[in-house]
Amino acid sequence: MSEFLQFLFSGLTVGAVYALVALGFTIIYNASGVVNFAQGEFVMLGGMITVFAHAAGLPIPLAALAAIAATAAVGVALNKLAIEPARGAPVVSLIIITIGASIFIRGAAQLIFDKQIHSFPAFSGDEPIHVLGATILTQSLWAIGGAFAVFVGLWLFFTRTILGRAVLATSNNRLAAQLVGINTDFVMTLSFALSAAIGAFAGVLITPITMTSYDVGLGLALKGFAGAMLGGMGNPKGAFAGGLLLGLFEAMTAGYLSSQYKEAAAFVVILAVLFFMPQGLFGSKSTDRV
Amino acid sequence: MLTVEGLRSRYGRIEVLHGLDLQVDSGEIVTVVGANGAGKTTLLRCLSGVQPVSAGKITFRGEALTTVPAYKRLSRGLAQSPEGRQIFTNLSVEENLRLGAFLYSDDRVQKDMDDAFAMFPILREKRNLAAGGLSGGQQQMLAMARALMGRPSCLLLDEPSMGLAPIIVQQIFDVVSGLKALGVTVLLVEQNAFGALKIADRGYVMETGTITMQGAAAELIADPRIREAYLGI
Amino acid sequence: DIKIGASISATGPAAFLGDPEAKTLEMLVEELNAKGGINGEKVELVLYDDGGDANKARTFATRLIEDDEVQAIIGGTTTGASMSILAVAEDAEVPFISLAGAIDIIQPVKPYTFKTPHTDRMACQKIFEDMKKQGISKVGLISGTDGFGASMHAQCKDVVGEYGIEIVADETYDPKDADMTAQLTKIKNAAGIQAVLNPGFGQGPSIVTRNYKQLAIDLPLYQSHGVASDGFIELAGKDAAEGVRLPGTALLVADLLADGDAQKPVVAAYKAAYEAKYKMPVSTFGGYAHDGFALMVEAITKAGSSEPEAIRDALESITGLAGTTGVYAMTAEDHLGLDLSAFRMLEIKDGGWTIVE
Amino acid sequence: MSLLQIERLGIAFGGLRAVHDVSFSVEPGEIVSVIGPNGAGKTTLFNMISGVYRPGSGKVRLKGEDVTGMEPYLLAKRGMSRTFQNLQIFQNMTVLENAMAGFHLQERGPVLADLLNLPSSRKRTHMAEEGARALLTRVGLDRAADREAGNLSYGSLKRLEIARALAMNPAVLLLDEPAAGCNAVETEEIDHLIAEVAKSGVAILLVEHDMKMVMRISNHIVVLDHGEKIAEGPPEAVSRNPAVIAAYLGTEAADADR
Amino acid sequence: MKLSSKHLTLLVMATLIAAAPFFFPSGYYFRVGALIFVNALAVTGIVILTGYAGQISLGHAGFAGIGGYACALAPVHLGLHPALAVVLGALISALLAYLVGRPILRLKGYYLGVASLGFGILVAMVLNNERELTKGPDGIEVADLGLRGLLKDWGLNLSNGEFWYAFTGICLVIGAWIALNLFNSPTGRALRALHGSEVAAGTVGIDVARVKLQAFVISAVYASVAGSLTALQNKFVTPDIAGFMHSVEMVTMAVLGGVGSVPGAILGAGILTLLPQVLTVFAEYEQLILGLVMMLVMIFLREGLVPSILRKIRGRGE
Ligand SMILES: Nc1ncnc2c1ncn2[C@@H]1O[C@H](COP(=O)(O)OP(=O)(O)OP(=O)(O)O)[C@@H](O)[C@H]1O
Ligand SMILES: Nc1ncnc2c1ncn2[C@@H]1O[C@H](COP(=O)(O)OP(=O)(O)OP(=O)(O)O)[C@@H](O)[C@H]1O
Ligand SMILES: [Mg+2]
Ligand SMILES: [Mg+2]
Repeated sequence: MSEFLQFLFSGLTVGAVYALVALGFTIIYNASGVVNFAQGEFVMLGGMITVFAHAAGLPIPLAALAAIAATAAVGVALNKLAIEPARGAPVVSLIIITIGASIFIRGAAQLIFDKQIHSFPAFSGDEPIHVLGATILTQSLWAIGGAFAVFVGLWLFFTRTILGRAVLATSNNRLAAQLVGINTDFVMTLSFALSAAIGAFAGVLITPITMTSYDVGLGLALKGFAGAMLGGMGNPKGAFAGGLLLGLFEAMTAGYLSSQYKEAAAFVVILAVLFFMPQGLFGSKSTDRV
Repeated sequence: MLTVEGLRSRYGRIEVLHGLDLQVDSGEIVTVVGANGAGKTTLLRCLSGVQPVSAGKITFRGEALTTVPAYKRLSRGLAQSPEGRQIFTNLSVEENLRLGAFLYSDDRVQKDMDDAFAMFPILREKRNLAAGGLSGGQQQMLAMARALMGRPSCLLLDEPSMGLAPIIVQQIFDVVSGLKALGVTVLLVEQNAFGALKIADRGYVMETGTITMQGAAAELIADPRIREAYLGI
Repeated sequence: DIKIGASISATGPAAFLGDPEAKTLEMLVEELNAKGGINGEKVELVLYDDGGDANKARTFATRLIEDDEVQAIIGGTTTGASMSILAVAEDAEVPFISLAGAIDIIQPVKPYTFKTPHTDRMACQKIFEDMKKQGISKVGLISGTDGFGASMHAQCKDVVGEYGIEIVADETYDPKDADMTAQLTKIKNAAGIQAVLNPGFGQGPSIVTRNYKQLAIDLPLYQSHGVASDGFIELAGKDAAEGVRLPGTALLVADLLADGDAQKPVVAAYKAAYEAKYKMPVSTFGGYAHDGFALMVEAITKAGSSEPEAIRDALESITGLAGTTGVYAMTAEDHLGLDLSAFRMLEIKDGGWTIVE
Repeated sequence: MSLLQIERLGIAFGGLRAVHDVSFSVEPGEIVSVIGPNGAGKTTLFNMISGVYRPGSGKVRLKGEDVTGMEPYLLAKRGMSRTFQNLQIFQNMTVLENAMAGFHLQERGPVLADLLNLPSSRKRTHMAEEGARALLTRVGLDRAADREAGNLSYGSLKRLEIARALAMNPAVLLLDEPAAGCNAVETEEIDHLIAEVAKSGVAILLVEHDMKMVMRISNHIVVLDHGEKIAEGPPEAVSRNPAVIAAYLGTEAADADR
Repeated sequence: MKLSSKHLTLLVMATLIAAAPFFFPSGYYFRVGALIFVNALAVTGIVILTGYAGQISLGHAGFAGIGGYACALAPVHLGLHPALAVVLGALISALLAYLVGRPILRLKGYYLGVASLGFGILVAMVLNNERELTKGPDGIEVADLGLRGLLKDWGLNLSNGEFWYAFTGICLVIGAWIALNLFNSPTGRALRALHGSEVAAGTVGIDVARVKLQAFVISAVYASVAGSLTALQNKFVTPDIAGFMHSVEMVTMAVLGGVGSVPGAILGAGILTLLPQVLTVFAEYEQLILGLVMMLVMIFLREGLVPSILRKIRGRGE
């Protein structure tokens, strides 16, 4: 029992990390249909900037805020300098731009910061919480809570606000969105800023758990992407659930089967889910008719 | 109200509008007829700003419109029901309508929506369905209703009767006539030239990117050239 | 001029290793030229970053030999990259000193290939020796699936029998994993387990160490030389790292070395220079590059020529050269020239290193 | 035995019975029109017949064989062809290639021959190209042959779809609003084309809101409303049917003025 | 016109490949050339799958891995000649592509992307973890192809670099010829048609599932052969060959050059292979510049190099 509980906690910890990254994909995807492969770099920036701002003397909360703001600015710059000038380009071209951006940001981070691994102290200390013989770190609770908060925020944004619907409208039919008076450029800018901020926020929350360095982005993006797809791309519910589930699969496989093939097992589960639900768990089927 | 002078537009290297002149006065219904590929849709796209203009001038209510970005034109009073309907297929019918009134958040939005539902009761029935699941004609109704939600002072309609049942076609033309009474100006592109000319004040005939004929609607209906080429009589 | 080529993983998954290596080489060349070079000839370093990719490393090796026409090559941060480079170097008969761990690089002996780091196997031996001394006979392994971890894992499994030790749990983690409590819980519950060994480098071992404490596992924890740097203590946290043992090089404990220790002046000088120049602590891996360069310089000096064959012969005859890793004694049969004594068993105490003997 | 026989076909989306219990049949050379208000279920009916949707109930028989729920490409092999209300053009290909794709069943061959450009493969391509050019001429698109299909105007695309459907040399042809977006004169051209095709023995099922066209060329009309068949018969009878007038035509017989 | 444009492309390609060595200052350039050709070969497969058929794969490196390791393992364990190992690798890749493709090709867009990604990761993982067989992450040695020796016996003495340059160059021309054949063939049209609209493709009689699968298998064979050539050329192979980054690299090369274009594949492969070589002089700035170049190309030549440039040239011509 305590063993199972420990696997569960492990899975939730890892899952929260994936979920946070996955949630970051949602807004840009919903606004443009593009999976932003630079999303992982936002997470990296969130962590790294906090580390360096902290080292420069800012207290952690302030450093984190600065990191989130700076990363949001990077997101806006990415949109203004790279995505917007390529407006009208095929989606694959936009994806390559985001891959290029991710390489660029990584290259810049390695120059501006360094190539070392960094971390900063957990928000509420390193004393684990004991539950029925299993333990979980308080920072994991922060990450899970953070992921949940972001999920709720996004869900409200997309279902309850007109701006959220304008974001959806922009990706669904950009031309029509302009015709109804939506400033699609602004929507894109906003989306990049929000996605980047969510990414940086994730970075702040998970760095005490996973540590960070200039090159953590890609690995995180990959897992976040897989989690988002498992849940159904573009749906905050899917990103949250998909990320957590992916973490749980991995931990359970590592615990009960083989730690060597835990990622393989996770992907097999994703394949199986997609086999029966080609749009992921919560993805909606496209309703276009012929 | 709406003046177009020497309008030219191109897709890539191919120019499809070769210097159009056209004018719509306030409160008028003006129709444009022409064969497939004449450039009617392109003209409307230029007017709503989603198609680049390579030369010429568009003036709307005395202000230059040519360089105003598309999304700002609705707030100036210009709404379009575009060709191919261009609804938000992934959003519900109601959300489509709500987005039609994206610029507004007052009480009138609800009232306008009720009006739209009254005009096309089927849309009320389907209000929670993703718009992509509507039948072709229902989508056409939605496109029209959504344009009306934007409270236009000038409405650009690209083949609004396409794919609609005869009984609804009649209704659409009635609605357009009714708009006139509300002071809304209408520029109507229609393949159902007969129906369009019947409710229009004036009409233009377009052939391969230029205006070849224009005049009062009644005259055009009577013109044998038009009757032969567009009305099939 | 003498041209020395280098292909190093300054970026990519092994950047943690390669970055200090590249920095070290650049620093040493600068120092050497300031002192007048080798036999009056300046040394030019042609340095490429292969990102840890074997395919790229081969291309750079070709480039170094065919295009840059270097006289010798240092590099190959990862074993894969080293294996690629050595194929080219052997073909062209250019001396090559590898900075990677695996024993396959120099066994069987290839005429032009040498290496500086201890082998993984030696690290395993050192650790098991220590375990045996502590009376430990049942251990759990938790290894990273990267090249370093996997290779050491294999070597450890290979030699463990010689020490009468049994592996009772064998788990792995991906180098990018965020939490290893699942694996550690399994290990913890393995019957009769007495100690845990964690081959790996990068952040993985730090997370393992933290999780180890989180789960309050009350058994000795051994890490590998892959984490032998001050950064490890900082990342894992002083509390969690307390009591961790690992085989390390003299470099890490420069201050603690006995005064008569042959390595002491070398490591002290390197440490001082590096930390002054780059404002960051030295790492074991930078030390490998230091030693590779020192060997090369010594060989060229001794050979009195930059003919590849002469350098090779000189390399084979080096004895008693004190490096950061150990005191090298190359022979025609041994292209590494280190033995177990080069490793020192270290333990973390009060957030610092101590030597256990 | 009719060429195409629809037996008590039905489907529901969620709670909505989009099509319910509809039966009729089409003979070779006959033009049967399906009319009805928007949302009556006409396109859905087409989608079921052509295999795009799997029917919830009922049967489709083609040449006497039960083909219910068969995949579209299998139906195509058995001689069924269609156009779409929401255009389905191969945007990334030229107009000519779109038409050539219609010859797929005749031009396809072993992949290996295609990869190695064997003479047999070249011959098949050549055959398709000849055929496609002839068809484009027939629908008046010959001059647009080498243009990118995505660049055509709406009306032209409609015709391109008809050409592509005809390329298959079908036994049964389903046309979903072929004249939408065409003016009266263009509609008449399409009229003639359809009549001609029917004359060559093809069974044609037509959905169209242009009553003038429907009345002119149909042999038989089926009227749907709310997914159910409310009337059926020859054009004159149907156009006088009060239920049809109420649900669909409207009292104001707009067409009469024309 | 169509026919001649194909032959023109091939002719230009062959001429460039044959003439370039006259300008090579050192043997290293043969190596770079050979790398470009091998990459271009793999990317040509992506052109067929993604450019023609519109299906995304983020796991094609998995097939390269199979091709590469077939050359490492088959000669040792099955006693096959390395040349036959290439064929065996291609057959295994084709078979796996067939088995994997059937279920996953039902998926669309990113969902297909993630499924294929999963496949690639599985392959990489097996190569990494099955140490007994593959020797794990550090890689494994590969037997010599032996063709160079054979040529020597026949009196044609080529250096290692020259041999691989010529050999991979010839392979590339053949691969390009096949892909160009396909483009304008009935199967190619079927592929491009389903890219445009799967429903419409179905109604004209195209067996969408089957044709997609054909494209997947063909492109897998391309990747597999490219992987084999890489391994044979390096005489060494590591699991990186099957890694995610390699898959992404292939797709990036294809898109950069113009995803539907065979010459684009070669140009894209050329640029992304050369660029890191050129950028090494900027050391620390390498990544920065690489990322920047990728973005700039896509911003200014949004359909990829070849299609965008062709459009510009034609535009001026008229
Ligand atoms: N996206 C495009 N790219 C290139 N050419 C285009 C594009 N859209 C339309 N055209 C061309 O521009 C011309 C005018 O097209 P437009 O759609 O404006 O015609 P239309 O009068 O609306 O015709 P229809 O009655 O068929 O809708 C046509 O020759 C058409 O082929
Ligand atoms: N996928 C779907 N999901 C939900 N409802 C659907 C779906 N497809 C069709 N419907 C509903 O089924 C009914 C019939 O639609 P269909 O498209 O067949 O009508 P139609 O007769 O072709 O109309 P039109 O003349 O406007 O084209 C409509 O009310 C439509 O909303
Ligand atoms: Mg039009
Ligand atoms: Mg319909």
